[in-house]
Amino acid sequence: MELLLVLGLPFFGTLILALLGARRFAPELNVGVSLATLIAAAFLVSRVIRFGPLLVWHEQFFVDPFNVFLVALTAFVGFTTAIFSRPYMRIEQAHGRLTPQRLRLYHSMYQLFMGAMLLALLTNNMGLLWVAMEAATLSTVLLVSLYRTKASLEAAWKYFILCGVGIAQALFGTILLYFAAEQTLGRQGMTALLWTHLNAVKAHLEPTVLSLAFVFLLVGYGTKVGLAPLHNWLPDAHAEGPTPVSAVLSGLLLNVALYAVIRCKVLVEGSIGSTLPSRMLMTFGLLSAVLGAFFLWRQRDIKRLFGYSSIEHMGIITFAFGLGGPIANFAALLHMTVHSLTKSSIFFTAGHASQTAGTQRIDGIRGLIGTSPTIGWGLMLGSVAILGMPPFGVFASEFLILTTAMREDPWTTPFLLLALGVAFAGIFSKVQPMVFGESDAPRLPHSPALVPVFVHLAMVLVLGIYMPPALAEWYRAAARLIG
Amino acid sequence: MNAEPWLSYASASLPVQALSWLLILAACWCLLGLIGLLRPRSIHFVAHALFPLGALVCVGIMLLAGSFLATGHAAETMILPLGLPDLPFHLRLDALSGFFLLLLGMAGAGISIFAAGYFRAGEGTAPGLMGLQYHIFLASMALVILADDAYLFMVAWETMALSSYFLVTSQHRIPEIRRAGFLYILMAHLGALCILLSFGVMQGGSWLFTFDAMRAASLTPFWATTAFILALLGFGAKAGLVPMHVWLPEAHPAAPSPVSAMMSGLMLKTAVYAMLRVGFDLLHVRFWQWGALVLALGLFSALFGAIFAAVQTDMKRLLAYSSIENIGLIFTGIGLAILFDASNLRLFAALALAAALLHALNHSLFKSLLFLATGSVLHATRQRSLGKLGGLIRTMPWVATFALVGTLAIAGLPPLNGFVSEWLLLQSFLFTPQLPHAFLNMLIPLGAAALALTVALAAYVMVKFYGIIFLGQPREATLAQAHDANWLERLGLFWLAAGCVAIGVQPQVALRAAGAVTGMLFGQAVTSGASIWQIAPIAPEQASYSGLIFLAGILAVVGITFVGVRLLAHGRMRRTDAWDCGYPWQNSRMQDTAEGFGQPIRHMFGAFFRMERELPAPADATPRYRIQIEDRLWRALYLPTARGVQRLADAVSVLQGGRLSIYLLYSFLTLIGLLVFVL
Amino acid sequence: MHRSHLIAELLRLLAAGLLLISFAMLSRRRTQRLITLYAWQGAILFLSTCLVAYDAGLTELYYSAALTLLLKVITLPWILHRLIRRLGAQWDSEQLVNIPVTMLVGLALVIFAFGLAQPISMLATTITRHTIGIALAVILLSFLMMITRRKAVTQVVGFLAMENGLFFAATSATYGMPMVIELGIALDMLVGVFILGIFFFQIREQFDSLDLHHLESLRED
Amino acid sequence: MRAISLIQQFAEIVLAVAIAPLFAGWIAQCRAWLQNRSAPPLTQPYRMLRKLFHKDVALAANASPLFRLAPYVLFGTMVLAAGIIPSIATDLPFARAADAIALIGLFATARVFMALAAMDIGTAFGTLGARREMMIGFLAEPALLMVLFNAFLLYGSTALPSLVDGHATHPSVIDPSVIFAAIAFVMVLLAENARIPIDNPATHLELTMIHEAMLLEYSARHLALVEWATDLKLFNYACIGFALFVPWGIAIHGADSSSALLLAVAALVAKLILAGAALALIESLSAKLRIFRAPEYLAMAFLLAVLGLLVHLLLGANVNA
Repeated sequence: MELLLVLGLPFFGTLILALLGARRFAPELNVGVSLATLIAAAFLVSRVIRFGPLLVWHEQFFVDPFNVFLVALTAFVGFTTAIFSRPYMRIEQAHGRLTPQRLRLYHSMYQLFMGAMLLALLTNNMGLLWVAMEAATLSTVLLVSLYRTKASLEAAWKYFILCGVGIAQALFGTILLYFAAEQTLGRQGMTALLWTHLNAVKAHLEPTVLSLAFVFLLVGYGTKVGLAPLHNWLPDAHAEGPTPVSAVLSGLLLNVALYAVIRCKVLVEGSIGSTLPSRMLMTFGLLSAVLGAFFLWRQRDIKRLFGYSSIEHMGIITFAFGLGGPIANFAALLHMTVHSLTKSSIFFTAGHASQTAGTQRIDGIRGLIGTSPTIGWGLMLGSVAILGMPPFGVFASEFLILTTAMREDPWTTPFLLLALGVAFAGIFSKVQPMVFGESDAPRLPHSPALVPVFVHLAMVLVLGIYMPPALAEWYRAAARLIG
Repeated sequence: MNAEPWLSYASASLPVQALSWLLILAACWCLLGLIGLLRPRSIHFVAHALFPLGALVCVGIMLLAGSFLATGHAAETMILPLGLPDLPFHLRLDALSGFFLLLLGMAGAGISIFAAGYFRAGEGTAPGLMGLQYHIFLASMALVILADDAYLFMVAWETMALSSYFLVTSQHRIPEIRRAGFLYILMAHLGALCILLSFGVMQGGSWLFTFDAMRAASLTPFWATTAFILALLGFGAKAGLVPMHVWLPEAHPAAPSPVSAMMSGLMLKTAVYAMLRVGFDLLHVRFWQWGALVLALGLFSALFGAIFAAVQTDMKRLLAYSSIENIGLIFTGIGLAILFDASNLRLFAALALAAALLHALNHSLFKSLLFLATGSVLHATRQRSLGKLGGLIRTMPWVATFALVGTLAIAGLPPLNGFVSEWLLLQSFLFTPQLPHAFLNMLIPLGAAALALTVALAAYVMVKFYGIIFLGQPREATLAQAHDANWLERLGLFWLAAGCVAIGVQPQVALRAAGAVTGMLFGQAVTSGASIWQIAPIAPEQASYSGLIFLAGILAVVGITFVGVRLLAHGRMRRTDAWDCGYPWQNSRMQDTAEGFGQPIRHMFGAFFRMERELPAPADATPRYRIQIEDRLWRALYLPTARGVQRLADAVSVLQGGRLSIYLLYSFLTLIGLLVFVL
Repeated sequence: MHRSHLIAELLRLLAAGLLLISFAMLSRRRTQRLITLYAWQGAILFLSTCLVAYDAGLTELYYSAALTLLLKVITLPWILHRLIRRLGAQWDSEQLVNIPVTMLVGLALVIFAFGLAQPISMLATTITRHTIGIALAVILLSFLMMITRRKAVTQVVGFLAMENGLFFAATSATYGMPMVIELGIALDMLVGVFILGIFFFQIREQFDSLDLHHLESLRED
Repeated sequence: MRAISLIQQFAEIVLAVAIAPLFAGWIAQCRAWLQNRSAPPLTQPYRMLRKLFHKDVALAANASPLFRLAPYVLFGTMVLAAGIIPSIATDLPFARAADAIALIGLFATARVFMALAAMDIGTAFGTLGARREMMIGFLAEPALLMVLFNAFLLYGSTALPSLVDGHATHPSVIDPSVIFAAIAFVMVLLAENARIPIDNPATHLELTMIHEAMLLEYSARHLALVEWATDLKLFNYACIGFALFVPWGIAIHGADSSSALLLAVAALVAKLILAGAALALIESLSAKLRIFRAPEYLAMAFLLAVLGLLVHLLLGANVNA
C-alpha cells in the first residue's frame, strides 16, 4: 500500500502541478507533494523494518535492503530540495530569468523525475527499470533546458543525445539479458526479466551472453553515472540547469544509475563466475576519480566545479563496489548516502552564493562569510565534508575504502592518493577565496532557505561519528546481497 | 618505579579511573566552546570567563596525567558506543599517552590563561566562534592522544587540523594569511592520507582497526617498512620535518599568538606522540635502517631550522623555524632510540627516548612562552618585523623578564630545562660506539657534532631574537609608548617560565615521568643513579648533572661577590651617555639590524639559501639595501609538483572539447573496446 | 517445417534489406531522403515482426507490429518531414568524415558485429537466430552515422535508426520483449521525439541554424 | 662526604680565583719577552683590578638591570666552573654537578650573558662584538665536543674527575687520537679565550676586536669583574686541558692526603708556567686572522678532533665502560 503511495504520489503531483502549476502557491504544493511522498516512504521503510523485504504485485515490485535506503534517501533529498527550490526559484523569477509557465513546467517535471527515480528503484523488472531510467532522462532534459539560454540548450542537447545513446545500449543489454533468461527460465513473458528470478538462477545463465550484456549495460547506465570517459554531459548539465536540478542530478540520479549497474553486476558476476565485471568497475572507477580530480583543477564555474567533484566521487564509489567484499560494499553504500546528502547541500549553498554574487564564475564570488555568514559557512563546511575531512561521514567511507584498497589491491592506492590529493587542492583552493576575504555583494530579495543545508550537514556529521543500528544493519544486508 | 612523595599523595587524593575523568574534562572543553556561542560577540564573557575555565581544565588534566604516571597504574581502556558500526571508539590511557597529556595540560594551562588576556574585540573571527574552535582544538588533541583505534585517531587528528586551520585563518581578510592557511590544510590532509594508508597496512588483514589488533598483527619486513615510511611521511608532515616543513613557517606566524603557541608547543607534539605510538608500540619489529633514516632526517631538520631561524627578520617566523629545529632534535632522539632498540641496547634506547620526551616537554613550555611573548610585543607595538623593534626591556619589563627565561631555556643553557634534554641527547650519542655497525659508528659522531653545532646556533639565534627585540635602543620612535602585558597575560607567561625553571632545576621529576614511558616501551627506566640532587643517565661516575647545584652555586657566588664588592669598594655610580669609543653622534640606526646579525650565517651557509640581494650603487642619493632569503626546497620540490599537476590538468581538459561527435566517439570506442576485451 | 523454413528465408531477406538501408543512410546526404529511408526501415521491421508473430503464433507480437507500423512508418516520419519543412533544413551539406571512409568503417563494423553475434546465434532457438548479428550491425552503423553527421536532425534520425535496430534485435532474438515494456519503450520514443521537436525550434530560434558546430561553446578552455 | 673533600673543594676555588690573574699576567710577561718589549710586572693584573674597583661607575643612561647583572653572573659562572674542574684534586663535591659537556653549557651561559649585556646599550660596537663572539662560540663548540668524545672513548666517561682517575689507573694508554685531540683543544682554547690568531686581547682597534668590543661600555667594578672572569676563564680552560691530557700530579680519589695536595698544587703551578709560556709562544708566532678566516680555523680544529676519533675507532682500541 505504502508502495503504491510512494510511486503514485509523484505522478499525481506531476499532473496536478502541470494543471495548476502557474498559481502562486505552486512551490508550496510542490513541497507538499514531496513531503507526502517522504511520509509514504517513511511508512514503507518502517514496514520493511518490521516485516522484512517486500515482493508485491506479481513480484513486479520489491523492496530489499539494497533499495530501501535509496528510496528513503531519494524521498528525503527530494523533499529538502523542494524546500530549497521554493525561495530559490522565486529569486530566479525576481531576477527575471524565469516565467510562470516555465515554473509550471519545472514543478511538474520535478515531480515526474522523482516518480521515475522511485519507480527505477522499486521495480523488480529489468525492463521497467530501463523504461524508468529513460523517463528520468527525458524529464531532466526538459529541466536542464529550463532557462532556454544558448548554453542551457546546448547542455540539454548534449545530455539528451549522449544519455539517449547510452540508454539505447542499455536496452540492447537488457534484450540480451532477456534472451539469456529465456534460455534458462523458458518463455514466460513478464516474469523472465524479474531480477529476483534471474538472481535465483543466475548460476545457470549463459556466461558469454551475459558478459556481452554487461558490457552494453555498463556503457549504457555508466553514461548516466558519469563514469569517465562517458561523463562529458555531466558538467554541462550540472552547470547550466537550475540549481535544484543540479542538486537532484548529482545527489540522486547518479545514485540510481549506479544502482542499476550494480544490480546487473550482481547477476552477471553470479553467472560468469569470474571477477571480470568487478575489474571493469574498478578500472572505470579509478579512471573517473583521477580524471575528475584533474578536471577540478582549472574550473572557473562553481557549479561545474562540483559537477566534476561528483564524477570523482562516483568514481570512488564505483571503485569500491568493484573491490567487493563486505567492507568495501558497506563503504560504497555509505559513500552513496553521504555523498548525495553533502553534494546536494553544497549545490544549495552554491546556488545562493551565485545568486548573491550575480554570477556563477568563481572569481566573481568573494567573501561570502562577510555578506551572508550562513551561506559562507555552509559552503565551507560542505566542501570540507565532501573533501573527506573528519568528523564528517564522507571520511568514514573513504577511510574504509582506502584501508581496504591498501590491503586488497595496493597498486590502486597511488591513484587514489593522487585523486584525493589533487581534488583537495583543486576544490579547496577555489572555495577558500569564495568564502573568505572582502566582499561588497547586495543581499538577496528573498531570504534563502538554508535549513536543508544544515540538516544535511548535520546528518553527514552524525553518520561520521555514530551510525544508527538499523541503518548499519541494512548496509550490511545490502553488502551481503551485492557480495 | 618508585613515585615522588608529593605525586603519590596527589594520586591518593584522586580517583583511580583516571581515563573517565580525562574524558569528562575533554568534554568540558567542548562544552565551554559551545557556551561561548551563546554570546559570540561579548569579549568579556568569552575571554574573561571561559578561557580561564579552560585553563583550569588544563590543570586538571595535568594533575590527573601526572598522578597516573607517578602511581604507575596499569593501562586503562574504555569503549564508547560511537564510531563505525563494527568499530566503536576505543580509548586507552597508558604511560605514553599519560606523558603527552601531562605536556598538553601543563603548556595548555599557561596558554589559555594568556589567551584570556590576549584576545581583543574586533580581531578577525567573533570571539565566541574563536573560543569554540580553540577549545575543540584542545579537546581533539587530547583525543588524539587517548585514541586506541585507527578511526577515532583519524577523526581526532583531522578535527585537530581543521579547527587549527580555522584558527589560523581567523584574520582571513589578509591574503597572505589565506595563502598560509591553504598551504597548511593541504599539507595536513596529504599527511593524513599517508597515515590512513599506514593504518591500512598495519591492520594486517584482520579487519579490526583497533590498535590492539595492530599490535597483534605480524607483518612481513616489507609491509612493516611500508607502514613505517608512510607513518613517517604523515606524521613528519604534521611535525614539520624537513622536507615536509614548508607550511610551518607560513602558518605559525599567520595565526594569532596563542594559537601559534598551541600549534608549535602542543600540536607538533601530537605528531611526535603518534610517531612513538606507531614506531614503538604498534609495530612489533624495528630495523636499524629506520633508525638511521629518522636520525638523518632529524639532524638535517635541526640544522636546517637553526640556520634558517638565524636569518629571519620576522620574529614569529624566526620562532617557527626554531620549532623545526627543536622537532629535529626530538626526532634525532627517536632515531637513536630506534637504532639502540634494533640492536637490543635497551638501556641506551631508553636514554635516547627519555631525552626526546623530555625535550618535547621542554619545547612545549619555552616555545609557547616565547610565542606568547611575541604576542604581547605585537599588541604593544603592532610590529612583527625585528627591524622596527628594540629596547622594549625598558617599556615592557615583565614580558622582557619572562622572555629572558624562555630565551635562555631554548638556547640550551644550564640551569634551565632546555639544557637538560640536550645534555641527555648528547649523552645518548656518546654510547653509539657500542652499536654493532662499524659504518654507523664512524658516521654518528659527526651527527653528535652536527647536534652540538645546532645547539650552539640556537644560542646564536636566541641572542639575536632577544637582543634585537628587547635590548638596545628603540628603532622606532613609537616604541616609547609600548605598554606592558596585562595581569592575565603575565600570569600565563609566569606559569610557563616557572615550568622552565622547575624542570631545569629538578629534572628528576620529569625524568621519572619519561621513565614510566621508557619502562612501558623498553622495560627500562632512566632513573639509575639519580638522586634528589642530580641526574645520572647511566652511572654517576660516567656523567652526571645537577641543575640545583648549578643554580645554587651561581646565586651564592653572585651574592657573595656583590656583598664583597660593596664591602671592599663602594657603590658610587653616575649615569652618562654611552661611550662607544668616544663617537658622539651615534643613534639607534647604527645598531645591528636583524639582517646584520644574520650576515655571518648567510656567509657561511650560503648553500642552503636562495638569496636575492639589492645593493645600493656607490653614488646613490637614497641608498637602500634589501635582501630576500628563500628556501631552496620550495623551488626544488613544491613548485615543480604544482606545475606538473597543472600541466596534467591542461592535458586532461582536452577531453572536454565541447564537440558532441567527439563525445559520441568516446562512448563508441569505449563500447567497442570493452566488447573486444570481453571476447 | 517447410513453411517455417520459407519464413526463415524471407526473414533473412528482410534482415539483409535492413542492413542495406542502414548503409544507404550512411551514404545519403539529403535529410528528407534519410527520413524516407527511416520509414522504409520501419516498414521492413513491421513485415519481419508480422512474419515472426505468424510463425510463432504469438498474438502480442501482432500488437507490437501494429505499434511499429503506427509509430515508425507513419507518425515519426510524418513529424520529421513536417519539422524539416518548417525548419527548412533539407540539406545536410558536409560530413565530418568523407563517405567512402565511412563506408569502409561501416563494413568493418558489420564484420565485427557478426563475429560478436556468433556465440549468441549458436544459442538462439528461434528461427530468426542468424539475424541478431544484423541487428547489432544496424545499431553500430547508426551509431557511426550519429558520430559522422553534423546536423541535429540527422543525428536524431540516426538515433531512431538505432532504436529500430534494437527493436529488430528484440523480435529476432527473443520474439519481442514483454508487452508492457514494448509499450513503455514506444511511449518513451514518442515523448523523446516530441521533445526533440521542441528542441529543434528552440535551437533554431537561439542559433538560427541546426548546425551542431554552434553547440560547441561549453568546453574546458 | 669526607671533610678532606670539602677542604679540597674550597682550596681549589680560592686558588683559582687567586692565581687566575697571575696566570694572565705571566702570559703577558712572556709575550713581552718574546717580542722583546719591557714586560709589565707579574702583579699588573691585580693592580688593574684594585684601581678599577675604586673608580666610580659611569653607566650609560639607557643601561638596563641586565647590563649591571651580567658581570656578576659572568664571574659567578667562572668561579663555579673553577670549583668543578679538578685542578688539584678529583674528589670534589661540586664535580658531580656537571660533567665536561655540562661545563661547555656553563661557559655558553657566560657567553650569552656577555653578548646580551653588550647589546643592551645599543651601540654599534657592542652589537658587533656580540655577534662575532656568538659566531666564534657556535663554531668552537662542536670541535670541543669532539675532543670530549675522544676522551670518552678512551676512559668511558665525560666526568672530568673520572677521566683523571681513569688515566691514573691505566696510564699506559697513549692513544694516537690523544695527540689530535690535544692540538684541536689548544686551537679551541685560543679561540674561546680571545687570543691571537682569532682575537687580540691587547687591541682596541675597533674593527678587529671581538671580546673587547663587548666590554666597551663597562667601567670600574663591573669592568673589574669582567676582566677577572676573563682571566678565570683562561685558567679554567687550561685546567680542563691539564685534566684531559696531562693529569699527572693531581691528587686522585682515595690517594689524597695533605701532602698529596701540596704536591698537586706544585704540579699545577709548574704546568701553568709551561702552558703560559707555550701560549705566549704560539701567540707571538702566529698572526691575527681576518674575522672571516675564523670559520676555516675552527673547522680545522674540528677536523683534527674528528680525525682523532676516526683514528681511535680504526685502531679499534675500545676501552669503553
